[in-house]
Amino acid sequence: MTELLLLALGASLVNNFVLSNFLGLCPFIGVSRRFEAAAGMALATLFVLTIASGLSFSLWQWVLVPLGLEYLRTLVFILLIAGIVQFTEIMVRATSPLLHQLLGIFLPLITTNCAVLGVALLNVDRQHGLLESLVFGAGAGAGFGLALLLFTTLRERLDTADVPQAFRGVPVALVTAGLMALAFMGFAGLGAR
Amino acid sequence: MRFDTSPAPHVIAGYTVPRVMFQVLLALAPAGIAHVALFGPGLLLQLSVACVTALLAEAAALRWRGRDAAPALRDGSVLVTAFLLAFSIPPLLPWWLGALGTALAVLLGKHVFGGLGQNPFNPAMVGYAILLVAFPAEMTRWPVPMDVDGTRTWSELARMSFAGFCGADLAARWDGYTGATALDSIRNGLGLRYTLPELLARGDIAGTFGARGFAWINLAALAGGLYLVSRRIVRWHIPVAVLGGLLVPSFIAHGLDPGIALGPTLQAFSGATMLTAFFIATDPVSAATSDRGRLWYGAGIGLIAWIIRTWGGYPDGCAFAVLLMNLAVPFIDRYTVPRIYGRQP
Amino acid sequence: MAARSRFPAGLALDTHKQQACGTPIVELALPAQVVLALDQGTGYGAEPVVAVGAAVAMGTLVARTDHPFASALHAPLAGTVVAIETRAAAVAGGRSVCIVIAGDGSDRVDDGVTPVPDADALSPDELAQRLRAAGIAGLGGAGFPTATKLASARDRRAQTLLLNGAECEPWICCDDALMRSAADDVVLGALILRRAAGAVRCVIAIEDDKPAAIAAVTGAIGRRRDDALTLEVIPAVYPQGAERQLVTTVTGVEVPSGGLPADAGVICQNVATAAAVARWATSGEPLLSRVVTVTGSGVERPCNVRAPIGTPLAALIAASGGYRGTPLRLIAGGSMTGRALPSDEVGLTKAMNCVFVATRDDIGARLGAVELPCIRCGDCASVCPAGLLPQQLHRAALADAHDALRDLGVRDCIDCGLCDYVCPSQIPLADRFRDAKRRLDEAAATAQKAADARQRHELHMRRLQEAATAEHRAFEDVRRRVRQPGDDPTDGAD
Amino acid sequence: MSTDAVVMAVLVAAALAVTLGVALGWAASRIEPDADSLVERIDALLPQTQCGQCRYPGCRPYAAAIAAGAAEIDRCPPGGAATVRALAALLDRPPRPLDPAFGGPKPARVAWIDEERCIGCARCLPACPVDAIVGAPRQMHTVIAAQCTGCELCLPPCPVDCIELRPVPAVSLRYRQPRAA
Repeated sequence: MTELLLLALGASLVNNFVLSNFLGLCPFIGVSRRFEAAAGMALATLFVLTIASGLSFSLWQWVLVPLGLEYLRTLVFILLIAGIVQFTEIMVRATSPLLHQLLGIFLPLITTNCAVLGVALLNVDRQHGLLESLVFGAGAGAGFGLALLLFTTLRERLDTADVPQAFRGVPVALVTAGLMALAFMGFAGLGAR
Repeated sequence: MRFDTSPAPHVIAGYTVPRVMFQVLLALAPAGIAHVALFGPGLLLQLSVACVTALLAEAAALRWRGRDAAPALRDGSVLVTAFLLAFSIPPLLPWWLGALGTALAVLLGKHVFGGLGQNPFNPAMVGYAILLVAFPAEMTRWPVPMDVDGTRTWSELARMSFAGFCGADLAARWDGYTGATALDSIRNGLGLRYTLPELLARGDIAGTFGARGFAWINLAALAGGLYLVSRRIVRWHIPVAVLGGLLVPSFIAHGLDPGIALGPTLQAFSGATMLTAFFIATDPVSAATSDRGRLWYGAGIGLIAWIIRTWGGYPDGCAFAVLLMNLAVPFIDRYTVPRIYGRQP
Repeated sequence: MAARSRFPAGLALDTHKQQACGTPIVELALPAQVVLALDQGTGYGAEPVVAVGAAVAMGTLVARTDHPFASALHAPLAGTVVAIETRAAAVAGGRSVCIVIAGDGSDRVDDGVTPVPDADALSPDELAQRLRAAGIAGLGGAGFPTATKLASARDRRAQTLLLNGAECEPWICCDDALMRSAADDVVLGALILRRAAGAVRCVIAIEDDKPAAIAAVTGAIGRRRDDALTLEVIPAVYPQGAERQLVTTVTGVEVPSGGLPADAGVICQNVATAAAVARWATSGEPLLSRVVTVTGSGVERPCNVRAPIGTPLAALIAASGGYRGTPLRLIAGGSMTGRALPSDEVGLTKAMNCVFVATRDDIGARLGAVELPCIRCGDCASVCPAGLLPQQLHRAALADAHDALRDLGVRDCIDCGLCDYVCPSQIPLADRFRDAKRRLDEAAATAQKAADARQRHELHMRRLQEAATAEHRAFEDVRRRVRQPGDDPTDGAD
Repeated sequence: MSTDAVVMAVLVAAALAVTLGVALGWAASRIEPDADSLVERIDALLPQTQCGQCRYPGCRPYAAAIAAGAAEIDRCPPGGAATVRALAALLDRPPRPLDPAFGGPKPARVAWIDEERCIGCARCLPACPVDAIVGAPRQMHTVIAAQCTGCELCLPPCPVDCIELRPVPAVSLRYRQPRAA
């Protein structure tokens, strides 16, 4: 139990996928202008990450390994993730057309969010079991969501700040993301002792 | 007769930003005296470099934006940043690192976001964290404080500070005069499987009520902080919450395992605890803005500092704790809007 | 035993009241001319019923109204109407149509002004009607017609009449002077108002820094022997006299956001209004005069003056010994919420409780203020009596973010000016919020217009559709009728 | 690599693809997208002048086009920059200037009929999208200024050009300053 908790905390805070590993920066910059959109993105990514972790592990463990097809894993995982993302998109469009509009291209682009594939591959590399894979995926998703929501509220505040012309918009967002990463370095080495 | 028709109110209390800032500088004086007495005059050297750099950086940033620099230089906010950074860095730091840290603090921590009132992060802590990450060796080398070994004189400390300030190789001539801070020594000792009572018994780490050297600085900072609270320049919420967030878990942990966990007194009077609680975390620009939000914000800082001190990779987590809670401030503000008169909760 | 202040915050300010309060009320001699603004400070005007050249006596009706927010006007002196024209006035926008009456020096009284035989015999409705006809309006600063307020209190079955003698704003002390000199009038008026409002009890609230007024009112209440009439001494904290805050202090109940005090079971009236009601009940005199504080470092002898409504402010200042030093601002009201007037030719309005002539000594800090960026110190939030976060509102106002302004409650701002007063960055917050409220109002009006247009457009389209369908049906009918003979050649009988 | 392995790999990949395809197809057919709520919210931000300057027949059709991604948000001159800003905020798109191809911003104006010249032909009545013109055949017509949106659609049908647009009469919004007595 403690192991699982540490795994989740590690994936969400210490080795935060965005701020420590710099994975998934595309939606991090792209969908952080408005809180509603960011919340939707955080939930969608959490959903995709968790499901993809579980399914990719199952496929790996019970299909690819028994059949000796380990070399197909990247292809199979991407296919799987694309399918889950498509399903998510159908769901979002049905439940909230506004959110669908807000997320726009970034919703199908969860497929290419390297954090998702990264988690699937890391699960295999670190020889996680099914439960561990799910927890790791959910922890990574929660960490992504947390970073995204914090970043979005920061950016909303910066919207009304008197930022120099040269830094308006994405530049100041990137500086902010950099300083967030600097702050997250405080978690470096946590639990190493 | 004709009169001017400016809008109401027609009077103001006249308690202005520059006066607030200079009160803060004044309240830092006791901690500064303790610092100089225990660690030599390095602080004064760092202060002078930091202040000059900060004023120059502020003026340059405003000139670049085509704004009038004079009011901003007079408002004293940039001097507060310089002071806080100078108090945080080791007094032996080569001057160019102090200058670099200050310039980064003012330019990257403050003016990229638009200057006074706009910066989401505490500028001094931005500068400090960058220095700490980039120059870990220089940033953790402190003079051995005066109250550890009576055989060293203050004038030797002064000469060493000057040498360090100029960038001389301290290891060659002053080995034994420099060392890790108390929190760092404890952390290393625990890493080597010593127990806390064993480490404290050595005598060079902790004195009667706190870390050697730092205990007095913390006490002086506490006095200055209480002055600010009594003048209502700083409201009590953040300091109380920071100390609560740090001391409550350390009290519990110390009770559970006194062999490893630092007790609340040692936590309170070591590292940058009091400086953080009363001067750094209370920077209003980068803090949460409602009373309830400030309690959450302060408690978060205390708790994260405790977590980093206990399990983290850095001996004193105060700077990172402040930065981490800074980035949560807009989120906290979003959910801690107080109830408006006449509205349902 | 003083009740604890229970609204969110507030601040004890320098009151500056002793300047004007030391001397008894000065009775002003009738001025040569009065300027009666049709709008008496509520934003809504009455309609003149006299023409230029008409002779009027004291108490003659000169402007009437059916509007609930406007009040009737009566000639405060005998003479001739010499002009009805737009002039500078102490109202929003700075100008209003005014009736100018030149006095003839006589003290002729209009025949209509007769003592009310027995106010107690009138029903609450009749009382309210008579008060409206007498032009009685809130003398505390808002100028809102008393009868309208009474009606809303009866509609909502308010049980408590709260008589506001707090007078929390710096410099103003006309209510204090009135309570000291005419406490019996205040109490008599309170009882009449209590009946007119359908309330069962009456509380007179006075701040604890007015011991003489408290003593006088205590005595007057003692002479009445009425259990449902009590005095409440409240702490002197600005803005204690603001209606909502006062209700909360005295009753512990909050007035709902966007609602009226009557929604909390309370109707508020000013003590001076009660005294005016008593004056009407005893002599039949409509509202012709009021007590006004003339104060500030810019006048020679600060004092309280009873003056006819419409008296040019220059005449009031002359009665106080004239200007002194370099007056910079002429303010109708106190230092926190008063409106700076462009000229001293405007007439006294019913709503004007103070004429504050400010020199550099009084407002110097404001004049020298340099606005700096907000440092989010939160001092404003810690004094806001409405529990708002002015620092956040300020950001929203600068960004013109209407949703944020609404959510953060800019409409709950009572415009007391305290945030502005304490701001270390010297940001003119109160004015920013006034401006934001105006923009919200404009946006709401635009949105309303768009919604109406949309509805009418939908009706229009439906009607066009129906017309097209009807036309089509008619065309089909015709075609069928034209075709029918050919379709059935055997049918030729008709 | 043996042929078997290749066949197996292709089979696995194909099986996965087919499974996903069937599942997605089923999901798409079961879950109906709800487009109207978005159109409503966009429509609520449009000024409802029904002027057709966006080249859609009214505000709601334009809202539907925005929701469907068929039109940009920069086509509404009567709403001006404020409307573009509101739409950009709702849809989280970068604000952009009005497209000049659809006309420029104009001061708020309302139609006014010169009653001396009006011949009472009633042709402007159906043209008005919000029924702001009152009148009947061979009677003089009048514009209800408070209801006119200034869309200019009544100008072309008028055979004698007796309609012109005039500045909106100033409406004073009364904002009453609350007082702390």
